[in-house]
Amino acid sequence: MPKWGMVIDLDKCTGCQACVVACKTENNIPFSTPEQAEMGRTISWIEIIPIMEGEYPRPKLRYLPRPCLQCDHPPCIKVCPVYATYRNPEGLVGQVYSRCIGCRYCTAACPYTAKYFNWSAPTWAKEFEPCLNPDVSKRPKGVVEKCTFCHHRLQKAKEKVKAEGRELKDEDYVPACVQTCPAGAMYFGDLDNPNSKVTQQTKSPRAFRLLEELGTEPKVIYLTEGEWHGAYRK
Amino acid sequence: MYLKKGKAALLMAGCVGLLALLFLAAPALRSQSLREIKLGNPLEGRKVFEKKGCGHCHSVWGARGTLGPNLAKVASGKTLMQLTGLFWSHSPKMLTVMQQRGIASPSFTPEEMSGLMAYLQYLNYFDEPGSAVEGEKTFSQKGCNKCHSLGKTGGTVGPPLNKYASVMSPVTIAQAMWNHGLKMSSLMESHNVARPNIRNREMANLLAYIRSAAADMKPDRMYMAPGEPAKGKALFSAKGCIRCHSIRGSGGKVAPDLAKGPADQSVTEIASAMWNHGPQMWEKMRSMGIAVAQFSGNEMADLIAYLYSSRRADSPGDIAKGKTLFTTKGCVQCHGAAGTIGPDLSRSAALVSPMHLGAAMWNHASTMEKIVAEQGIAWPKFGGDEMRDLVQYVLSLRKSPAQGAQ
Amino acid sequence: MQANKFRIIGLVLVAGLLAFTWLRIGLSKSTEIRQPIRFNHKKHVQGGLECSGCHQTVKDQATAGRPETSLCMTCHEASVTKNPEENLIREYAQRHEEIPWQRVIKLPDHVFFSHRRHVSTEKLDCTSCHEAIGQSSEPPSRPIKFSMDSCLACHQKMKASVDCVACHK
Amino acid sequence: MQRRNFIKLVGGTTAGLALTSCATRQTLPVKDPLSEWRAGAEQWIPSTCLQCPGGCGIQARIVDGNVIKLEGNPLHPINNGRLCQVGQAGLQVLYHPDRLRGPMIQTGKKGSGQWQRLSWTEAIKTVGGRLREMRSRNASHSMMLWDGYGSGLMSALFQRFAEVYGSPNYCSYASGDGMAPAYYAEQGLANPVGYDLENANYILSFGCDLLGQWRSPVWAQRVYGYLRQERPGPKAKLVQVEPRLSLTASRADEWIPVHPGAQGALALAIAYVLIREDLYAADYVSQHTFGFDDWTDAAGRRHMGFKSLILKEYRPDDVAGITGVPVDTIIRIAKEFAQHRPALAIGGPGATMFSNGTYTAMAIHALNALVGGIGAPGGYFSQREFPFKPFSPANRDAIAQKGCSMPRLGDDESHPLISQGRPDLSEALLTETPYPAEVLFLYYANPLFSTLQPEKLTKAFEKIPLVVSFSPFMDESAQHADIILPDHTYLERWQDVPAAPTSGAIVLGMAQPVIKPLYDTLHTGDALMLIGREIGGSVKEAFPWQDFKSLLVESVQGVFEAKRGSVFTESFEAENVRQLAKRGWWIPTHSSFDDFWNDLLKKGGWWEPQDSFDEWGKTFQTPSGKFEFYSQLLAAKLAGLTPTVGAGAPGRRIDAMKPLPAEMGGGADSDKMVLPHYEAPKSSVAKDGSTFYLNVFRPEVLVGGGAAIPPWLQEIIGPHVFMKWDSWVEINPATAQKLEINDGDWIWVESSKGRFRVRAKPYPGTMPNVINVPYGLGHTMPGEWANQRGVNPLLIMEGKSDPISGMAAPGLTPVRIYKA
Repeated sequence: MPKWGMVIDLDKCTGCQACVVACKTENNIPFSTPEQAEMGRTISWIEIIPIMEGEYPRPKLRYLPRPCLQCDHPPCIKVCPVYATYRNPEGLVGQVYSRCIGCRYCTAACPYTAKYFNWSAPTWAKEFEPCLNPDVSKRPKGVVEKCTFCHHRLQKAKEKVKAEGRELKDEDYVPACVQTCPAGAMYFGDLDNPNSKVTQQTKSPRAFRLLEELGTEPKVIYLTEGEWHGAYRK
Repeated sequence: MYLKKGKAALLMAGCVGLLALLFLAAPALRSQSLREIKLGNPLEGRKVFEKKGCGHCHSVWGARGTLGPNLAKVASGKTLMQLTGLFWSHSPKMLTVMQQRGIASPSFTPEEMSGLMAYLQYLNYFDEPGSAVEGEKTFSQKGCNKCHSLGKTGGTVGPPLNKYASVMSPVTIAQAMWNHGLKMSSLMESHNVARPNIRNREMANLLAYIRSAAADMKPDRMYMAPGEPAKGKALFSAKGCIRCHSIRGSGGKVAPDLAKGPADQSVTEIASAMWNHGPQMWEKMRSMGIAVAQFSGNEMADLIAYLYSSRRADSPGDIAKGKTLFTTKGCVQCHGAAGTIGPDLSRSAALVSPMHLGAAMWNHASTMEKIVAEQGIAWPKFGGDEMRDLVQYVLSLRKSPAQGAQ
Repeated sequence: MQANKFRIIGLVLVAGLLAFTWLRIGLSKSTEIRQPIRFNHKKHVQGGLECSGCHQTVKDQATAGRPETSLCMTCHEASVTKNPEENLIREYAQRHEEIPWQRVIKLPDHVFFSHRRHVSTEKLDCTSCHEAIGQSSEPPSRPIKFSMDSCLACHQKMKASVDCVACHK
Repeated sequence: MQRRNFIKLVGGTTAGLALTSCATRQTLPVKDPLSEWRAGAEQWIPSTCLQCPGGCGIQARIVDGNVIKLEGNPLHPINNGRLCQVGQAGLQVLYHPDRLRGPMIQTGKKGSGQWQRLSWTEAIKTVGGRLREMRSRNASHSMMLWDGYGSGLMSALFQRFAEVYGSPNYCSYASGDGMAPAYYAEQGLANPVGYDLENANYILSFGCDLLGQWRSPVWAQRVYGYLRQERPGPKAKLVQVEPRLSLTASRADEWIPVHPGAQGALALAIAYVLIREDLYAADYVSQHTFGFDDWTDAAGRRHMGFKSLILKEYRPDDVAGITGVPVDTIIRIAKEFAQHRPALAIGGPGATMFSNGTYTAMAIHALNALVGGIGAPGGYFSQREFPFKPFSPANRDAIAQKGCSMPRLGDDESHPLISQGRPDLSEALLTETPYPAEVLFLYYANPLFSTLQPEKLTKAFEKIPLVVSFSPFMDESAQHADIILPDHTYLERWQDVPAAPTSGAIVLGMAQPVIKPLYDTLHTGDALMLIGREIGGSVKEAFPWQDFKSLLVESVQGVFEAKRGSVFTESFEAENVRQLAKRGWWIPTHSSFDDFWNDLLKKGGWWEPQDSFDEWGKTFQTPSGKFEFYSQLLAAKLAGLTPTVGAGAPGRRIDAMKPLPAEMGGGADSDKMVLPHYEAPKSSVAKDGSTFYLNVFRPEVLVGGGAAIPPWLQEIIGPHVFMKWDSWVEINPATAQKLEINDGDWIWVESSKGRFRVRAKPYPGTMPNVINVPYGLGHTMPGEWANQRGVNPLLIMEGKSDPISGMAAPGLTPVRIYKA
């Protein structure tokens, strides 16, 4: 069974946010209004987190793209009272909207703030409705949602390779953010396959995981830029 | 073809395929000798190279794969049989690497193999790009600038060369020089300019310099299409070359056999050689009352393509040597009269051309490799012309088609 | 240990209410469906048509697909039967309109179902899920519902995935 | 403990229950089933992105006739399957609720918003009738075409229209980086050049927002990723010189803050170090440059060379004060630049949007000549042209010929390089110099938003009897038009998309409709042809094509017949094409044009990779055939001569130039005037208490900046300061502390021209004497998302222009700030 993981090379990332928009179009993520944004209710499954260090004239601004890290020991699933969020056999942390009761324990439990609560019903202008992705549901008000590693793409990829009578390869299944990344800073693949690009990358001396000390064992691995070893703050 | 597929299935498929091929090729077998090689189409071969994933490992001119050797270098100056031998000799190594990388080993039809080999052979047809700096030196050393203007300076006797700025291939220049050669020679004489000989990379360098120094750039770029040997062969007769020159013995005996030139000459070098021998040729032609042929469009490229490929054609193999090889390389152990493991090679349908043979051998290499390993036989390698001789020997064993078909 | 028990009680409570809500909506909102043409599945099947003859994407896409007017016209260009309904097809074709087939099976938005997977790779027969539609001479007047139970029962029987996200999008 | 957990659990659960019941209702709406119907028929259609000049290839995922997603085209040589944030948001342009549904006519006065729909036939009749009438009284020259797209066949079509109709007033306002005057003055080139970033070891960027707002952000970012972690050998260094820590600066290896408008001085100080310490490429300079050393002209006059000027005036000690860059930094950067060749110096609006823009650009570009980078690997490529089949020659009648011979609107004779600049025409249109405009066409141009003088231009619009906009959206300029003939969006139309110059390759993307037009819109090319036909006579004859698509097909035939390049292919195949081309060969790939055309649409376009560098004749189209430190072209223009080589854009009339004003360096006979040098940028009048310069930048997410800003982009507009949906002002944190301004405080930014209120964001990437405000927000057009969101900083900036190129220079506006 493959174990899906992502590697993000911070040395290549330019902070352009193409991944953010790609994710929104792929996953029917409603855009917020200015008022909601002001209240911090913008939903962004993958978010660019800026990290400002130093003072003028030598400031260093870094960007950290943060999807759901799909932890192997996800703190969010431990607190869910209704089993709406769980870790599936391929290591993906699933979120079942029809089960979710919106208690937001998981949003609080996630140390990476990767989970988002729908404070209001998603609204699109009527004109925008045709471009919603039929492979992804529209989440109702009152449920928690998060990055799925574009899990629906995996379903379709599995189906495709089965129809073609072959094994699933890394390039068959790529989340929208990885596919679009202009700088090629994101890699995706099977962490259990020793030959996959991601596995190779995790062996890099630059590799690190966010808040490793919490023991969450995230499956999103970052590569530092230069000698930087990321302290995470928001 | 996947390596892990059953040996039995492979053999079955192979036998059926061989029988079918033999049946189809039967009438051809009688008349065809190995000398007459049907030339593959290098353009199709290029597609084969891409389609079969050769580029995953191999580089051509330093581009793409880094695992295997640069094929342009490997193929330099080799005949088709030599290339086939190389391909065969390296197949176990290739197969191992492919297996490690999880790459499926491709199989080839004879046409594909023939195209592929033609493509590899063709790689050295194209020169390396010239150097403008070297070209500039040549331009003044050879006295080109005494007659021709380039950029804003130079002589006025010959036509200005700025108009050649859009030309990308040195053969175009060579063609123009050939066409005007006679006139140029007499002008040179009257202006006391020594007729320069152009050697090695000089033509390519000259063009690079012309492109670099010329000011007029419209149209932007004009390329030449690689010549087609078949067309070149027709031109060889049509333009009257054949009246003096021969190719592998067939043709006029007045001038040298053009197939015997150095095998590593590129197209521009062949063109330069034509220029260099100009006066000698014209003299002869005048005495024989032959007009100097003019080339237009892609004709010179076609002609040279023909010369190029004929130089790389194989001469007939030595049956005696082949027989020795059959024993020393261990073929006899499996394929010989006493051998029961491998098929009787004399019945092989692949003995139509080196390419049929090459394709068949490659396609069966993975199966054979296992057997060879089990038998503890070293993988037979064929260097130089060994492959050619071996094939000639095997060919001599060939039974009549009627027997083969049974 | 005890925490787990409470969790289960909570879960039961939720499940109960959920079921109630579902039922309520299901009962109150089921509406009648009228197809633009009274399509006779039985006739077509008897005539030798395969399901995929009209539902053309059933083998290679998620949705089975509905026949376009032009597809219907390949047979119904001229009259095949005496049924006056048949004329409707030609009327649509004349107006260059697509026949507004109404959907009778509507999966909830949070369900991902792929015909390709079930029909092409798993080789399920259409009747495994669509039982008798091929035998009906009238289009169904009410939406056809599928319950998760029936999906699960089959998935368990066939040892197919019962992972939530395999079907819930 | 457990008890508390229980309560929490129950509490959570009950709250959840209430939500669940309404949530369920939400997910199972009972609607007209047809609207929800998805036949599931899924397909991918390749096309080309037109959100910015980059020209990336896209493929659109279509499900049941709707466009669901855009992805990059993996075969496209520019973006290789990648796509940026703006490209991804293209769906929100196509499906934008504010799109215009069809042609409209303003019934009240301009800007009154009293619009009435009309049919295309009526609209074409109205516009065409008016144009015909103008021709009848020899007033054809007073038609103006304002082309904000400025490339490819659409621009060629506009030019043809102007030519056969009889107007000299075709203006291309395609976005540029402000370097064009330098490429012209020093290299004699009318077209932009490409950068060989992939092979550079050192990239010194003067305000060129490579990763954000450069010609092709996706290509630049791909190369950035390549230079960082993929290229074998040492990492390249990227140094960003500009007042603000932009996205590019933050991702660069080093940011050098420099006073606004002083980049030119810094470049010259770097040149000083190169020359003084003998670090420049002496061979290259002696072979391929002109005017480096002092020289004597044919008339025996001595001229100052670049070297003397630099050594005399640009000692780093002196320049440090002007630029605010410490002396040791200047020396270090100069040495690094010289010692890590191939090194590239690139410029952008951050350096050139000042009144000294031309000289700054020339100074920056001179560095490339000093390190021998022009026409060499790791340096600059000259751009080739697309082998389109030219239009059949048009028959121009007497009216057309007379009209075209008229002077151009707003050709202010005091700007010698005006054809390389993009002058602000507000003044000329308002003062009707040299004659009034009667008809104005706007194509992807929204000058009422982008001008520095909106009041003037609005008034000028009112004076023009007929303003026609082709905008698909009701932008500021369309609001002040009389007739709007809305174009399709790029996902609905045919278009050739020549990608902006990047790596020296020429790349022709094909845009084709991926969906039927949603509304009653019309391809502007088609509209223009219909108008031409409506005018009749020789104008009608000049448009023999049935529609734009047939024109496109005909023109592309030239590409097929040129026997060059290749339809997009896999990278191996492309490398093969390149390697063969290097050696002078090209392999035919398509048996017929139809075969070629179909493949072109299937693969997304055609390209010809760069294969050679040292084509000096093409690289330097100057009178000397070399790189000219001493620009003879500029000198000729200054001296009132018409240059003989490399004239500007077609149709440009170059008149004798008056000597420049003394403030720009004296009379026309001064050598310094034509050498790269530093002039202090002109500043606006300072209001009392002004202590800051207002620096305007474009947020990365508004690349290209179409008229409609997708909400997806609005909510990610300023990630580094956590800003969404609104403008902000960046202040140096120490300064903010001094002024007691906190994060998020509302403050006023005030210049002599006006003020606006905006949220304060202390940002360490700000110089103490500069404040930064984003440009691109603050629209006043109807619609839910853009209207009145944020501010338009241009409104308080005073219009200055570069006296050499005539380019609008918003650069140096003194402002004061105070709490609201």
